[in-house]
Amino acid sequence: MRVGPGAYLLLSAILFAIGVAGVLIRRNAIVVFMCIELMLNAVNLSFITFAKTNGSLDGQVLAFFVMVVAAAEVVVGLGILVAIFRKRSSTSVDDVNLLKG
Amino acid sequence: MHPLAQATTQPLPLPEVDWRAIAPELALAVAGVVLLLVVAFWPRAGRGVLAGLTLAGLAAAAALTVWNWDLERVAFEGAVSLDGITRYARAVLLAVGALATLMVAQGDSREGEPDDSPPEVFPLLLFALLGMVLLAAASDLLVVFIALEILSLSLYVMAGETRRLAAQEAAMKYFLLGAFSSAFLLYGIALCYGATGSTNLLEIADATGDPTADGTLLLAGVGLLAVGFLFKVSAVPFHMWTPDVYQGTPTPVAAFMAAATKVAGFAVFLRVFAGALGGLVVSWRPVIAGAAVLTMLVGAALAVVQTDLKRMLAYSSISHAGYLLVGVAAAATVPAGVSASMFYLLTYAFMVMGAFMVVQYVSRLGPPDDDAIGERSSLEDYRGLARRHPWAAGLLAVFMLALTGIPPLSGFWAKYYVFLAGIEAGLTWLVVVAVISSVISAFFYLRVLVVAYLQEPVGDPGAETAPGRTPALGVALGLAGLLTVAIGLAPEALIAAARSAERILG
Amino acid sequence: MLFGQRLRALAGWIATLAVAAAFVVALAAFFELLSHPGEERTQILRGYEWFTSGDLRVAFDLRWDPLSALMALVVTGVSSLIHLYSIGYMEHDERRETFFSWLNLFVASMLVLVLAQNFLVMFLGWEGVGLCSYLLVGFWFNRRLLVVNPLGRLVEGEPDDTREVWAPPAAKKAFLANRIGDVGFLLAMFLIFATTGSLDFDVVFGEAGALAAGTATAIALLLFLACTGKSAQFPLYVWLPDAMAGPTPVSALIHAATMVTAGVFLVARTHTIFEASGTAQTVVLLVGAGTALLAALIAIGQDDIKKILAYSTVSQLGYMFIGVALGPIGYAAGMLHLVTHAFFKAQLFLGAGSVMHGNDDDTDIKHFGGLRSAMPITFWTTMAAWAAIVGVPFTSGFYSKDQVLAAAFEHGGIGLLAWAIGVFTAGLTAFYMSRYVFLTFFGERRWPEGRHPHESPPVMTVPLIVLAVLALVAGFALTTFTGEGGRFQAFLEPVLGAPEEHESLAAAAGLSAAATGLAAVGAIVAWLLYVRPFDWLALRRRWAGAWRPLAEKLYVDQVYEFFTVNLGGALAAFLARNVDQRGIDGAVNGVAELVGSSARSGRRLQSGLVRSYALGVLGGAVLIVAFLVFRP
Amino acid sequence: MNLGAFAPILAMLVLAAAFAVLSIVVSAFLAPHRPTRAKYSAYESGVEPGRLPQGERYPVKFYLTAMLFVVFDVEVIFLYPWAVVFRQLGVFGLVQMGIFVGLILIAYIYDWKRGGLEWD
Repeated sequence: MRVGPGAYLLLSAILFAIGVAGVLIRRNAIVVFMCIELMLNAVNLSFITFAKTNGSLDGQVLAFFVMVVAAAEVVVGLGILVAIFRKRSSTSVDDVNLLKG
Repeated sequence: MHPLAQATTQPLPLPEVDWRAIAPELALAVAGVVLLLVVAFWPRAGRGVLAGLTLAGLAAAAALTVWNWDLERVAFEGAVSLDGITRYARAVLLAVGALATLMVAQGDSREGEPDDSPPEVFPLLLFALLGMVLLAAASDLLVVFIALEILSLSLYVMAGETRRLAAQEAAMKYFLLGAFSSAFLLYGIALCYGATGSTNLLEIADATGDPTADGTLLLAGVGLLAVGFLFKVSAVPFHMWTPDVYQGTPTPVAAFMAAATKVAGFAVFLRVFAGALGGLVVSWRPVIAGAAVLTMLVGAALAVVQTDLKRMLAYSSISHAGYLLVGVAAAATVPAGVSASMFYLLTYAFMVMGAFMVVQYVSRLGPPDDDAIGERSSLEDYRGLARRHPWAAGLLAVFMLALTGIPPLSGFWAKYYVFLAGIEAGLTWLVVVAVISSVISAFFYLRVLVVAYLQEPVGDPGAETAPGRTPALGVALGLAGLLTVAIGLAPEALIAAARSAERILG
Repeated sequence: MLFGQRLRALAGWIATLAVAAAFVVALAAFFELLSHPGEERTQILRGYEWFTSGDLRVAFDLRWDPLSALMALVVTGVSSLIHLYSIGYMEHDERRETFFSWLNLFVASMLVLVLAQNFLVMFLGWEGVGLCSYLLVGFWFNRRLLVVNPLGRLVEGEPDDTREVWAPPAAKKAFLANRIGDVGFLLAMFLIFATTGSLDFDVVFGEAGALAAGTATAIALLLFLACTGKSAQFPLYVWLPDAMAGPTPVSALIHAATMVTAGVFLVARTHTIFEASGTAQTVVLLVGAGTALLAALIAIGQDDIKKILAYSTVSQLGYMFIGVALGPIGYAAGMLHLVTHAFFKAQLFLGAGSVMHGNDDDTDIKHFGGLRSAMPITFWTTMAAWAAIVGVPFTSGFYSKDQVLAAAFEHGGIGLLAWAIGVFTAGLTAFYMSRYVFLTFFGERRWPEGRHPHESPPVMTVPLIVLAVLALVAGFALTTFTGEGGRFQAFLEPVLGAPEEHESLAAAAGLSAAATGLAAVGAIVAWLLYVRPFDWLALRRRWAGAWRPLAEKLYVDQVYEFFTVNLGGALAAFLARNVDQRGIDGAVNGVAELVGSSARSGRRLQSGLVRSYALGVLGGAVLIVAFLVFRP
Repeated sequence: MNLGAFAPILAMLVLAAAFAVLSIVVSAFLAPHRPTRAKYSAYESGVEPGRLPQGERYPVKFYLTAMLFVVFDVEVIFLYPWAVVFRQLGVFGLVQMGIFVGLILIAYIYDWKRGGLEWD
């Protein structure tokens, strides 16, 4: 059986959806954050697939940049989360709701 | 053969590096790096020194922008384009950056108190500005994404720069939701790339007319791009982070976000939607128009019930995003939509920054801030402001009236041109909604003035602390007030400049 | 510091001198205007050029023609007197310098409005006037309002409802009603620019004749919507009586003499647009006539002296709209009534203020009686104004009302209906105004023990005397002895056009007799009821069924409330909380409540939880993509 | 290749997401809401979510170290493709990579000076 690009795209979409679901369902901020990373990397899979089908390198280049950006987000995100954790000793996103209305 | 393998056998065509085209961006980057090193090697450097260096970097970037003023070309093989939008956005952003630098330099320290915000805020401000000007110039979705991330990452850190609980909460919300939405944007880029075979806006523009391109994929991609941009400009239903973040974050940063992010966000919005995707206007216009309606009405209605000025300004900025979306919806078919939106951004940036400056000033008067709610900006604190601080109250009046859109001030012209463009594009119904929304919004802007001018101060006025010396903030307030009044009295030159932005290069 | 205190004390005089100086300048310019022949009496001062772009040129152009000259004179003249009066009236108010600066700002806005040469400048003045009235009505923001006061006394106290602290309901109501009108003005402006490509009066009026009938009707009706807001006509008049919560000079200045005339002026100024649409003219006529009758009926039922005068203002404004709706035949009549009304109504309000001043700020008509001897100057001047508004022959009101009615009669058709209503209303007017003066100044004393009514200081009585003299002689001076248009009409003709065929008003004498006769009947009935020793309160109790509707303002506020509650459907359920707050807030507050309550429910979505925000983002994304992908 | 086949899949995903969103929203509004402490604590494989043992501080310099990791991570990502075509790029490539590494170096120096390398 030949695996066509459609399958990769489907996988990418499913991974993205799992990421979205994780963001909505999980309460631990770090897990939420990991789910966002999952979304970004799901998109990377689409980029690579499209690069293959389009026969151009742009998609691969984009994937590189996405990885860099994702890494930078890790740094910033962890910084913020650790700072909050040190004040509250909880990383549940539901505990963070002083500002509302 | 695999494309990568192919490349190894042939000499690569070297890309042309057009240094001049991105000179202002380079200046910002260099200034940012220099400041980073200053902070690293001289941690005790005073805020005045850092602010001076930042302003010097901004001045250099501004000089280079002027030098490049007449340059119109596409550089870096279509990744960056220099046109009216680019230079107009550059000018506005650098001015906003300068005002924000002054606000940050003032800080939140009172007499005899240490300053809470770290010195890194200055290089971060420069990096955020770098992302913004790059975003306004980007004509490749790759550059759009990178620029967006540069500005977002800098802002996430800036939002949480102080140790206050509220600031950290704001930073976390902004960060998680921002990252979430940029994943959607990225997926949109991927789908557009898959459908058209390119990330370059010029090539995407060509492909939208191509019947063989995958329409469904492209439309889905366009929708997700819209999600990413609508989030950045805080349109409904992607607005929910805005009030929480503006309220929790330090006031100078909130002002910077409210003004500069909107300018950059709408610049790229116009370039991508009105420029590259102009061929699909029939498809996306209802989306933008619908978002505009929701944004205007929800923003105005929720602002009415706020009791905190910063939060109210956040909702007001949401409803202003709605008016701007009217301009975007019009822009694809009516060039005046582009110039009207750019002019709106210019006026809006100064009005809203001015309003936040007054907030910053007043927050220094009361007792120290509550850790949980951020800087003090409750409407209660403004009671009888006119009696105690007539200048601050007078400026507050100028900014509130301008935001309302009362004729002699700049805000009126901004609304006027956008509405005119909307009517010209056949979106009369949308303009009617906009007028209704601005009627509602007059209510809460004027309410602030009623509180400041008509009510007696609560508590013992003697207990009020002195604001301390506020030279930087004073200069910034004066500039913002002057600009708001001056643009209102003589909008013509700036409108003419905006007109030159009507031709979008890819 | 000492100088600052001095300056505070002098604030009133400085403000008064400024307005008086404006009056003198206007007077000089007026005589200069008279030196030109009729056709050359329109001067346009090309002011500071705001901006031009494309085909739109907006400049701060001012227009000095007979119409604006007339308005400028009335505004500055009456305002000078009211400023002078306020020096005495506001003497003990600690924020009087604020008061005078707003009063001055108000006069300035009004002048911008009447002197404008294009719609944008006019709108600037229009908004400024609205803003000032909002500020001035709410001036005593920390006092409870007249309506909640059992003794008819203004009671100072801490308002308990913190939500209402920043805007007393009356100011809010005035603001909202005016904003609804302003939407009309804005939309009309957009429509005018869209069809004629300009906002300049000369250009727009030049093309008004060529407008499609539908467009002209739309523009005219939108403009009239603005008028109903500012000039307190049905259905937006509800704010005016409540606006009496402001200081009395404000009531006199804004709500009687000047601001409310802005709507009448607007119709006169844009008369070419109204002439292009017969439908619009008919609407104006019917609304004017209807409001005149309705407000007069309500005025009969009021016991608060300022409310009686407020409803009388609404009613008299109806007469003015009848006049300007009739076409060239009635313009001059409507404007004349505007002028005379400014005089006698300003006097009536200031007189009422003087009565309050001398009676511990009481406003309940039941607590006066026999004030004639205690306050002689107030009494005699008020009687002069009474004569004018009732239409005693050869007073100013007699001439102006007579001309409006004669024009309506001559107009024929629907005008006859307006004439009949007008004549009947004249009778009602005589009744309620007589009731007011009789119960206040005649009869036996009904004021409580320990009160010592006293005459007001000269700084207050001098304006009363001047206004009373004007109320008596203005009609005579401005027209001719026989009551025909005369030089007043001739003066306005270059702007408003001449009536086609100036038929001799042979029937005029008969018509006057009808109105005057009915007015006499009204006055006599009032005399019988209220001056003779007669227990009119018992009569009122006996006829409670007839009295209640009048006292309850014909249930208009309640009707508004009813409609907002029912038409609002599910959304209006939120209003239920407010229903018990009495009818006063009715419709206009309903709109605010609608916004507020939907916003409060929207606020619950703003839960502060990251995950629900993320859900919002996802929901929006799904909606947008689904729309784009599945769109047919 | 024709990506049209992908469209129905996309459509299905959109519909599924719409259904999910709708059911969450509807249940949020319709469901009875009687929270207890037990209900509110998140289930994370039996471990109490996000709470570390009391008294033990989270490593303070953790994220500065993580930043260092990224510094080198990012560098390597771009060094690989660059190395593949190093010869074709010539001097131009060398200069460009020099600028890139230089910037990374500055970030490294900054981290160092601000105490990123001191663990305690």
